[in-house]
Amino acid sequence: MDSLFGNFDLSAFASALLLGISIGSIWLIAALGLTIIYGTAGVINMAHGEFLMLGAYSSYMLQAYFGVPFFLCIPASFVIVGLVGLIMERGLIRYLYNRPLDTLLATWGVSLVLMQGVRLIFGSDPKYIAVPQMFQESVEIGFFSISLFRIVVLLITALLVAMIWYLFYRTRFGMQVRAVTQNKEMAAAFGINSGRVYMMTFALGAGLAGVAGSLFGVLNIVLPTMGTSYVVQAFLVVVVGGGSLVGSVAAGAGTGELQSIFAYFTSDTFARFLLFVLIVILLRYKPQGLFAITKARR
Amino acid sequence: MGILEIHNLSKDYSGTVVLNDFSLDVVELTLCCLLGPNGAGKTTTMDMITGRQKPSSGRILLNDNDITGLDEHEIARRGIGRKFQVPAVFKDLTVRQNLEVAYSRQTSPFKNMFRFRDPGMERKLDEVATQVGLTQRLAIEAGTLSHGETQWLEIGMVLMQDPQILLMDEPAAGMTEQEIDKTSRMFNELKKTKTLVVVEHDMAFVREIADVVTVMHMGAHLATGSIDQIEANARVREVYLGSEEH
Amino acid sequence: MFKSNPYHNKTAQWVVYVLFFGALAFVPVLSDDAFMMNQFATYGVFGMLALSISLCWGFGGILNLGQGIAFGLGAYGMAMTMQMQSQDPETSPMPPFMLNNSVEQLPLMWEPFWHTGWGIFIALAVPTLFCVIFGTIMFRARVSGPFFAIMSLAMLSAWYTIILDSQPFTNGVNGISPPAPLSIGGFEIDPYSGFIYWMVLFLLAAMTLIIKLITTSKFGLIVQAVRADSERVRFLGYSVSYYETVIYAVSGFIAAIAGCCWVVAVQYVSPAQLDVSFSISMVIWAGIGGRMSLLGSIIGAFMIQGGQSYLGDEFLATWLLILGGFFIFVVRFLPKGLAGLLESGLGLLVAKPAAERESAPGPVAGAKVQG
Amino acid sequence: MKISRRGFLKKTAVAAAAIAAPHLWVPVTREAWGATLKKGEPIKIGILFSLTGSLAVPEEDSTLAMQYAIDEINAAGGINGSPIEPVIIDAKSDFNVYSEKMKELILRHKVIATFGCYTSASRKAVLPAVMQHKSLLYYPTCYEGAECTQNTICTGPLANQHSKDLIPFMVQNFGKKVFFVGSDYVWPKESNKNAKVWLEQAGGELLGEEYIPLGSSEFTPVLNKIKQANPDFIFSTVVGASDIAFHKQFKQEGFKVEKMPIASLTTGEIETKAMGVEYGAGHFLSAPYFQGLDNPTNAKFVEKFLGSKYGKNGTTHYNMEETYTSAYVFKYGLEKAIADHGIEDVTSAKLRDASAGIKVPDEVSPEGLTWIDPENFNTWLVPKIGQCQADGSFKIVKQAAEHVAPDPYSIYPDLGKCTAKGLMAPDGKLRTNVI
Repeated sequence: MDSLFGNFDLSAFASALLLGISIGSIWLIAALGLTIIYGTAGVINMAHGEFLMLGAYSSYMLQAYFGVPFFLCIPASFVIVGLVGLIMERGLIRYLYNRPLDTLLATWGVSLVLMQGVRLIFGSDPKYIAVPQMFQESVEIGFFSISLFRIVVLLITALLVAMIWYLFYRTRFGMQVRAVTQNKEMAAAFGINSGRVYMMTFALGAGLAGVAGSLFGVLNIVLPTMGTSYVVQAFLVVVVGGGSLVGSVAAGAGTGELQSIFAYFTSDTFARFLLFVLIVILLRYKPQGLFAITKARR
Repeated sequence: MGILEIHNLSKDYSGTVVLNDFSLDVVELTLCCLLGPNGAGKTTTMDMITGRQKPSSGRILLNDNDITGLDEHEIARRGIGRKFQVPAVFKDLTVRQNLEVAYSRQTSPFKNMFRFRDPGMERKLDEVATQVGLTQRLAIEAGTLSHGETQWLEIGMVLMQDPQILLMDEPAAGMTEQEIDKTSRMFNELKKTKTLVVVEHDMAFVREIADVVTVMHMGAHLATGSIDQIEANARVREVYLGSEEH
Repeated sequence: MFKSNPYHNKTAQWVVYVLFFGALAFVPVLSDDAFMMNQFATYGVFGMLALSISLCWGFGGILNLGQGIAFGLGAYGMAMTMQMQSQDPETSPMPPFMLNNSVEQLPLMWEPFWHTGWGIFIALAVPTLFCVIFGTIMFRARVSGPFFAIMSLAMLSAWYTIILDSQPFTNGVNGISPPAPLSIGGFEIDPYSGFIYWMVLFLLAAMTLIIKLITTSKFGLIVQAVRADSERVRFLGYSVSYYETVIYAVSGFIAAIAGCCWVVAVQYVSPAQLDVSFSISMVIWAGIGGRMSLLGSIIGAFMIQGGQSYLGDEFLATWLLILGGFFIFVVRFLPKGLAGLLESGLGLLVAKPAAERESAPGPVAGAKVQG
Repeated sequence: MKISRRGFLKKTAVAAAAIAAPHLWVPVTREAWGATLKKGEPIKIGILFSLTGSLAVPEEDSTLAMQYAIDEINAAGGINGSPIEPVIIDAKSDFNVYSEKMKELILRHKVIATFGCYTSASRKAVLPAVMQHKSLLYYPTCYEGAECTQNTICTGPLANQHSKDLIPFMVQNFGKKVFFVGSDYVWPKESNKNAKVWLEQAGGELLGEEYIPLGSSEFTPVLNKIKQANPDFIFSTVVGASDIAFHKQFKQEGFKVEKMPIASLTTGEIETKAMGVEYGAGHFLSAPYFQGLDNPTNAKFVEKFLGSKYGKNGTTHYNMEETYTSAYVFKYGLEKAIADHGIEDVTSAKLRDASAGIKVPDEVSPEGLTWIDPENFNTWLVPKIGQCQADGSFKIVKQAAEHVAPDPYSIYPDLGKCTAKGLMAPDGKLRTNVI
């Protein structure tokens, strides 16, 4: 902590603030799928990290075996992982909706199976996803420089948030989702098939994880265990945000920014610890998170 | 002075007023009925007395002590027992266990850890079971009781607590005629030793048991008096009894 | 044919518990293979952890994915105690790893560990105290269910991070490996002997029987009520958060004892004991064995860890697949685990009375406290 | 179960003790645990690496290299006519499993020695069992030192050997200013302490020192600090998946390898392959072995290894080579021990004593001649500096003229010297099993 204000440099600090947005966008995109699955169906999906990993592996597979260009791999990963999510929901999760703790455990079992399954298929050596030359570069704006690819991640995150918002608040499907979230029985009385709604949201959430995963494959390394490094952050974003979209956006930006600022003044490890402590304190006063979804009061 | 006094209670949820400057005095060893159409604020009032919700303003006094804003269990320990609108019993436990749990003289977890037999509790349990007429049903799971029996079980649980004041939210709801008769006899017996506040819609039942009736409307106090006075009150007729006859 | 399900017979349960531990006590008489004694002692430690999870999750309804905190802190306390036993105030006052971490003198937090009694006391008190504080914060804020599970997970990560980061005091990721076995009052506990096995088994049996006893007390009844409907219990005058904190802390205390025994047996502790996957394994043991049954959970731990040791090498790459698949199966079809299977199995032996329950459930099903 | 007379007596004794309750504890004689060799019978050794989990990436390769070496030795007639029989165990990247399985190897499989562990944490997890049973661990990778046991032989570079040439080389070629980045654990911190010594001697200047949590993949905060400090080069001890994320983000964030190269102790052929050559090219690595090392032994080794069934991953790597060499250290050591004591009397401890000063000659060791230090049982070797080329291979740009001595306590002279008998303090006090 001796560097606290010791060598304070305004431009570097400003850079840290801007980088915080980038970190936040990564945590947010990692948490998007988790958010809508938790927010809608109340399922805590412990296999989310493995969905991210599957996204990265799908992109790797398409690129390495079929020569698909990187930017087509992203939507393709959405579809592939979305299908995996769909199968998981139909085959397992739908039997467990009224047992929230059990879904948590069952999805942990799924994560073990997915991780080991991928290792058996692709081997445990790291893979890598190639991106076009220009995305290995950075842009410079005054004192601040950032990699182009991070801007791409930021833009994709913003785009996905906008699309989800539109889907949930401006379409018929979104209205059904919200109706089911607020009161399942009531929604059923209006002829909304909550099973179908859950299925679709689950597939959508898994697909979003797939997109995030294929982007992380570029920033990071593609390994069967890669999901675990993102999933804790993703959970914290959801918990802090309270499970709503706007909550996750705020929590993603907030935690990313704090991590960046703490890391600037102290070290990365200590920054992480500080963040955890802050979150526990926050939850003491807002146990339902920043923006809890209002459910029918029992 | 009443044993339970409510002074100028108000509650609003971000702009929506559900309780507006409501006051009530409950006199010891009487049975006070709370009437009012749906949304009048009866259950909200009960929630606030028992600490389930915190009022936006106003005070609640029990034996002249301020209990506003205390936690549920603290208020319960001071002698307020509550039966819920939809009976809340522990369905997986047996009737006997339900009553045992409700016997809360000793609330410390450590002292309860090595408490296996409690003669005081056994005596009380026999007494209450007789009172609510469940002596034959003690060994079965509470989830298998009929609706009326579940109501009685919850009343029995409140009695096991041995509170000064019993708050009863629609105790006769869903009961058959005979069951209602039995319940009203039970209540008339009870009010010799306890103070009761009952929320009820069934006017026949209210007529049987009530000493005092307070009518609420739109979160505010409308009228207080004996059942005859209330039935004669023009404003009450207008907002409440009138609307019943639709 | 039985009149009622013998699984629920209290006397039968006690007999089975006593027989189970009695039979295990004879294992060293049959074989005193040094490796087996040590291995079985660690299984006993895992049994303690499963017991603590069963108490907290199965019995108390609090899913705790951070049990590694109490276990790890207990283990660190014991490792520090044992490490200091091999130090000498005159010639080598500091553990070797501190010397290469630029520590000039023994840190204050290590001082009490000179004394074995104090060391063990701290090893048990600190994790318990942590559980009390964290539990109070969480339960008073009425954090429950999956939210508590996630928060316990986050807290676990926080501890993991800070132990990793405090390298001068904890040796970071490398952990502490006390070079010599624990000795108490001149008596050295050989980690490869029947003694360690008996010691762990005795503690496990004692704790299991005490917990079993507690669950049948008034306390146990109240906790069952909390698990069913915590909201309702508050209006009966019980402080739900107090009860939850006590359950959580007792469970943490058991895990801390397990942590101490672990280090005595394996002479090693590192942040790996606070790894997320290890804490979740504990939940898996209890889940597969049957979280509602103390004995079921313990047997679950024995089965999974035994399988890991003896079948894991056979299946190698597919072991995790099998474990994961089995766990999914249990959660999906046997929510009460293998003990639940036994319960339904024994239930089939019950003679059905001619007249089934005459009173059908009323329309109350599904309804809870209405506000 | 086979019941020997002695075993039966012992069981009876235990049973009697159990009944005569007051003295429950029956001590077991530890001598009985040692492995015994018989002429013509296979020699059992343990191989304890992770084949699954997060550590599988480096450790699976070490297992393969070890299996290859054993096949080679057995094909050439084994050791004194006895083949080596490996007991291969997957430690599942779980330190608890390392600890348990090491005991199983020693007590149940009665191996004479075990080859294994990649991380220091796993080594620390197994050492108590190894030390108490006077077994022997061959640890075939680099580590931080500051450890003096009587039960290990290490064939990788110590912190004092690893960066000795690298730092002066970088200072000379790129400038005085350097920034240290490492994973947040013991080895990087120790390596950096050594590097600081070399840096001071070379007249360099340390601008900053940052550590990243193990497994972390977010490097922008650190890269921001580096940008602010603007060093001439970066000295990296980041390990594992983080290392790959670091190199990728280094380039993505606009850093130029020509202006600010990374001098690493870890980023070898496997890592470069995993990150993509475009991110690895131009950076430097110090290691005793590179696949591209130009000598006939290595050419033969690379060709034969990659052609064998163990060469499926397509690379040879310094870890694999150190593992391979350790098998020969074992072979020569055991041959000497058998010659000294006779095969029936060889124990793990005698094997270690006999390994003092064992040389692995040029014709066998792909990295060139190395030998085991007779005092601290680490390895004398020649660290080389390689630069990653555009095709992912490494070009040797500097090679030390002579072997560098291993010294686990080089930066802690106050603590003493590690000798064969234990840690000898400056005042002459001897301490054993210092871990």
